[in-house]
Amino acid sequence: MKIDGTFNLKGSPQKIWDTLLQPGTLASCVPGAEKIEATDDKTYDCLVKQSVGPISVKLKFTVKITEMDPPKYVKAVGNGEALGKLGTFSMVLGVTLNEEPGGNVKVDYTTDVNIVGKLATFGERIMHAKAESVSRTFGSNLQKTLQSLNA
Amino acid sequence: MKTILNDFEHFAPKTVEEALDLLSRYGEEECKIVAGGQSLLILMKQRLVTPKYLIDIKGISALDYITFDEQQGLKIGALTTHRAIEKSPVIEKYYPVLAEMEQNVSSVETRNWGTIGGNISHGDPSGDPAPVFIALNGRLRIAGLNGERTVEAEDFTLGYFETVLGHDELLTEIQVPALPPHTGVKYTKFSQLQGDYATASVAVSITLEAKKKTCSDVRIALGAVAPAPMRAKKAEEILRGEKISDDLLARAGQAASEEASPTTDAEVSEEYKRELVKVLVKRVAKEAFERAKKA
Amino acid sequence: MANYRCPCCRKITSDTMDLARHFLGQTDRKHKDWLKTKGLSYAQLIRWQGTEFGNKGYKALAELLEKEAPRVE
Amino acid sequence: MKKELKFKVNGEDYDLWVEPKTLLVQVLRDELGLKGTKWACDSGACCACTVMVDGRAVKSCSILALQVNGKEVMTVEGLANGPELHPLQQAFIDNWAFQCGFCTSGQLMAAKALLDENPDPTIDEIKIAMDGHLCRCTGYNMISEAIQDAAKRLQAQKQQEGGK
Amino acid sequence: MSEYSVIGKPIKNVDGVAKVTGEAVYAFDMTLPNMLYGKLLRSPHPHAKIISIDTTEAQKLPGVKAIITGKDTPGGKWGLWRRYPELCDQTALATEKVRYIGEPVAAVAATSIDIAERALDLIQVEYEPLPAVFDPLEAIKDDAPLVHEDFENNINATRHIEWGNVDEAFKAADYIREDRFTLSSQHHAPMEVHNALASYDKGTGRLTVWASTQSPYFLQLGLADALKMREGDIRVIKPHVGGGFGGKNSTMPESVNAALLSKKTGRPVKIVYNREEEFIATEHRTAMNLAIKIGLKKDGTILAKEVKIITDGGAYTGLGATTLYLAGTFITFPYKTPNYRYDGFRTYTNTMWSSSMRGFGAVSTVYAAETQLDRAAHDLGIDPLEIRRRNAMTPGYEAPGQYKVESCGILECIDKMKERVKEKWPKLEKDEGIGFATFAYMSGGIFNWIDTPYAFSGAMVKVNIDGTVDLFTQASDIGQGSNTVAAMICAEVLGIDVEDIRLHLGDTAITLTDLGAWGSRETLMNGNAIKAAAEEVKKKLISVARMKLGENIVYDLVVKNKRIYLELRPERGFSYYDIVRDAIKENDGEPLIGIGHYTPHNKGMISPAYGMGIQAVRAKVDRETGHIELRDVIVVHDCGQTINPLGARGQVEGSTQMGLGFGLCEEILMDNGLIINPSFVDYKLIRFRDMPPIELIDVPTYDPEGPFGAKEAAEATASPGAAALANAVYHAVGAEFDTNVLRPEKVLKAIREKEKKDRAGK
Repeated sequence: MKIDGTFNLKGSPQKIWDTLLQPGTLASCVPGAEKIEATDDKTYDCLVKQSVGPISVKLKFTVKITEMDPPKYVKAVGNGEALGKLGTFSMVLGVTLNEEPGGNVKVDYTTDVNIVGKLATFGERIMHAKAESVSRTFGSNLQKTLQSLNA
Repeated sequence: MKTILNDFEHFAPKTVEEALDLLSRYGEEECKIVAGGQSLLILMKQRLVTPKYLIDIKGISALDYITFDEQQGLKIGALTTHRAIEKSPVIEKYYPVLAEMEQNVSSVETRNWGTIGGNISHGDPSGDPAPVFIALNGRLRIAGLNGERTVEAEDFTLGYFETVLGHDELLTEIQVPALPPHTGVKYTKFSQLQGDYATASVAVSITLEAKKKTCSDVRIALGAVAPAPMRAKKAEEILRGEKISDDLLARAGQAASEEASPTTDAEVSEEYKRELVKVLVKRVAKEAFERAKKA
Repeated sequence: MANYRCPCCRKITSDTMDLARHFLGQTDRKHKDWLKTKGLSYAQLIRWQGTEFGNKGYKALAELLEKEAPRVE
Repeated sequence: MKKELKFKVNGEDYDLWVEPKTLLVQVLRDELGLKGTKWACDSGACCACTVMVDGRAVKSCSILALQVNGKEVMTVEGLANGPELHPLQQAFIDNWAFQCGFCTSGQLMAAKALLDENPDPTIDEIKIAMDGHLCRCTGYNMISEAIQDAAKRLQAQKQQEGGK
Repeated sequence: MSEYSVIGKPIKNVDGVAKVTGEAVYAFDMTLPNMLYGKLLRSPHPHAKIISIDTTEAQKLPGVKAIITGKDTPGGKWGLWRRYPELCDQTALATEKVRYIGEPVAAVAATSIDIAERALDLIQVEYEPLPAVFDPLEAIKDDAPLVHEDFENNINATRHIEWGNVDEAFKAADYIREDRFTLSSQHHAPMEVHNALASYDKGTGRLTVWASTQSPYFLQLGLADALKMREGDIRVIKPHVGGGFGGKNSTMPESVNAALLSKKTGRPVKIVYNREEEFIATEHRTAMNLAIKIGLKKDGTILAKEVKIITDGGAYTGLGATTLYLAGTFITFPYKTPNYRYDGFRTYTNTMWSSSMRGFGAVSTVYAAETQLDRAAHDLGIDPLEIRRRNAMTPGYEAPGQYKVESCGILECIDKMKERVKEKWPKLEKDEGIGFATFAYMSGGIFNWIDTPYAFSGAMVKVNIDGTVDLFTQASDIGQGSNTVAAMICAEVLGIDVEDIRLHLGDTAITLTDLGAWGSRETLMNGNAIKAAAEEVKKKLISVARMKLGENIVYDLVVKNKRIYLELRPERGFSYYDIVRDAIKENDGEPLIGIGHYTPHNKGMISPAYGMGIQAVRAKVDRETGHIELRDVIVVHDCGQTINPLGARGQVEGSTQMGLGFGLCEEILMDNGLIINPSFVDYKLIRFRDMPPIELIDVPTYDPEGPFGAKEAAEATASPGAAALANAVYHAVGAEFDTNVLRPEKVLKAIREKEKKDRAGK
């Protein structure tokens, strides 16, 4: 399942870059994140809870940064499981920061999520849409965090 | 998908109070409400929902009613079945659009057991009733242990399967005001096969002023093209106060298509859903307009 | 009349097209490796034969065999 | 924990104890041995499990057995009057309205509910009433024709009875 | 032909009462005392090494009676292409690695389904994911991951056909066009899921299996190969079957594992798939990439055809290799094709394998050939019916070394269609179109890939002292109505009623071998066997009657209407019942038994006879949304002598529904090898409201090889639906498609493209 998107942030690429890679930022910006810890400078352990109406799923996974070109591009690979035998998943995430005129930074992300197990077959429609709304929320959370840092 | 459901404890309260009391006793994660169960039982078989306690409100007969008077408008108890709405003479007479809509909700079997309140509370963005109630300016009555509240139908669903209902609350009634004179309402859902889930759906209510020339009020509701059913307010603005023409309707369709926020899924692209909204709003509004002229 | 022998096995035919048909029908290592040494890929030949018109795969192979296959009387 | 379930099936009273998670179809098939009611989709989308509850067609796979407490259930086994087939059953046979037969019980029960409510349905009304039912064999048209045929037979039967 | 008393009459289904009262027993309904419930643990990975399987926790669950993994199986491999052992690639449980999502790795038997399902959750399997391949064109590349190590480039089977001089013929053609298609899969979606109940008798070492199968004999062979047992020690019984459509030919893991678990526990074990398993882990129609080139004369005469097919075979062989063979054949039907070349390759990929499905090989190829023909006709300015007429096969048509078509009513079918369409649909609405597609299919296959020494069909008739008949046949009625046809053929020969015949069916222990219900073989092949068996009895009856009459041998005797009499002097004769009694008594009480069998001989490579015809679809297209409304269908077909018009109509209606589904809405959606719409909610099937009415017109012919002249009916009619639909859309709005499922978005896109092209053209 491929999910792509774009959001715009105010700020300098470097600043966004630095903020983005702090586990604290991620923990506060990823919707439903219960725990995001850096085990080394390239690896994060995460526990994220997501719910779609009556369904709630706890995802436990590790994210490893595999490629980095600061402050422009980062690629990470995630692996984990949905607790409760609902399935395992892997994902490849790529984020590109592009400076735009007017102090804007365009953030392009592409994810390729591969879900294995029960969760995957449950209404692809919903999963897809949910993933988009999560990334949108992430974007706006990140914006808020950046603003607060500026302030 | 499993064949057998997980174990749970089953409660069958006979009153709303009893149900609310039970809800307050158990946490959100472990306790779910079932009415007709036409959606929930499938999620339970998939083990996506595994409640320890199931509060079965299907037997609360006090919530099964349809009443109408000119002042109060229409009131439908949350546990009224889809089929009862489809077949109700009152609804046939005053809100035929509801009966039309119901005829395309899933199968007769589902409509015979599934309840209107269950459907709306499920918050499925492609559900049929919600857009129609939004177009009809409906309100939803919600009971909680600390009393009642009412919300606009358009504010009820927040996102995918998420509603304003708190864990200890229950949707009890749907209220629809009497239609103003010269009002026409139409609902159409688009799906490749009839009776299927909507790829996109549109409900439009148009009220004409006394001379039946100008649109004095309009409500356009879209289903399945956003995380929740939504109003296309910009499209409404294009029509409100204007003389309806094909060109205007097309413009309204265009506006609605821009307002919608559909997502691409395995079957259909975002672009196609927008295209559908454009076409459907134009067509449905036209039919609502024709109906308003005759009303 | 000269006949052609398959460079990888004992198959003998009078026509390189037939020999090419035979050759492409074999899925063992030996035949494939021979192709590789001649700069042709089995997969490419199959792709040609399976998606392009005009016996493209067989013809390419027949051409090669015309040059490379041992003759027998 | 098992709970008591008292209900009527095909005119007979039953008093059982069932686990709350038990679906109506499981009680009918596994507890009562009424295997005419089939089960085919696990997602409430094929209507093969259709039975009548208090005169209405419903999907027995999407109903908790406890929800029919005090109600009256009718399954395909209750359709014939002893050895005498119900006109719907006869019409299904005469019109070749089934092939593999696996969806037939559900089709019959939905058709029965339809004709009880609307004794003279048009083809369009039949199609709407039967739309939830999947049939992979017949292509549906012969089922619609059988239901119309049955409607005629039932009306004739009624007239005859009225005439007596 | 009107002298028949049963054949050609609308006879009611002999299983009718059982099926409308709910009394018909399907394997799905069966239980045995002391029975255990089995469940399979399936791989979540499309391709992965199995590192370890830990069943300790699951074993501890109360109620779990046995758990087996690959190493507990006898390791027998099996498949339907038994003639080529390397194509027998199926296993009971994966051992070294898994090759598709849903491949079973362990099986559990427990005292309830609930416990069995919970036990599955407790089994820990460690996998090491391997690179996987899903696209057939990727699969044949040199660096593609290998699904089976022994099959390099993942090539599972190949097929090449060539006749005439293709290259020369193309040079001579006035008009040549090439088209490429990607044709999708389709699920059988039978209402009864795969299930089997196995009971192993420790004392005798014999196994009995009741299963939802299309061929008890294939299952018996599959089980014997899988379990390394003697065929004769395995008894397969086929109760009523809730649909198959080609998806229940292969021996599948449920029956093998039920047998293994029964062997291990000493108790009967039943495994029933749920619908999700049915979607992800049972066979489906073969998807393919297809390229087709056609060369025509100006007047529309076909000079040459060249066809390339690469099929997506999935992880194992099944009957998919046959699909490859049939595709290469039926893409030429029902047209005279003087020069023809075909290259077909079946690839292995990491998906659930594809196999036979109603009209296999023909459905996809008809789509390509018939939509192409319409485009060619349009370019050449020839009417679509006329171009078909010009190329139609005629009786006796032969494709060198491949097939010979004896009876052939395609010309009459086309002419009838022309007449009827003119009369029925004189005027079309705006954006409404009519599309035609012809179709043809075999009446049973000739190639003996199963490698059986038995006759293809066998039947036994036993006449009782009271004249009633016990008919023993393994012909598999899976819904298509072959039981009724069997009884009718027997009744016709013996001059009695269908009601006088009791059927003993689908039990390998008591019925003679028949290869089962696939490729429309039961009416012709099993029908011939039954006819021969009944005729053997009839011969005995006639000889007894002749002796009693004392007539000269030149007088012919007739057995009809429960009498045996002189053909020319009908009043001279006896009651059938009296002769039966006499025959048994006079032969020292020896029972009156007839045995018949049938195997095709000298009938080419493909089939002894071919059913065929033409279909028309009228559809309306919504230009703004791309939605297609199916409005009306006409089918004109030649199935030889119709045995039972009621049943034949049912079959035509049903197969048309399936064919239209292939063209309109049925689509298996996949993401990295995972089927993401494995339910009837998300896999779209045509239902009541979208099903158009169908008018069926019969063009009777007489096929010398068929019983009473009968041949294939209504498997062929699964093929034209999608093509006729696409042609209707083509004629309504000019949109062209290179894929088969015409979902609205696709249609809208094609309409826009066409509009763009038109604008550019102006």
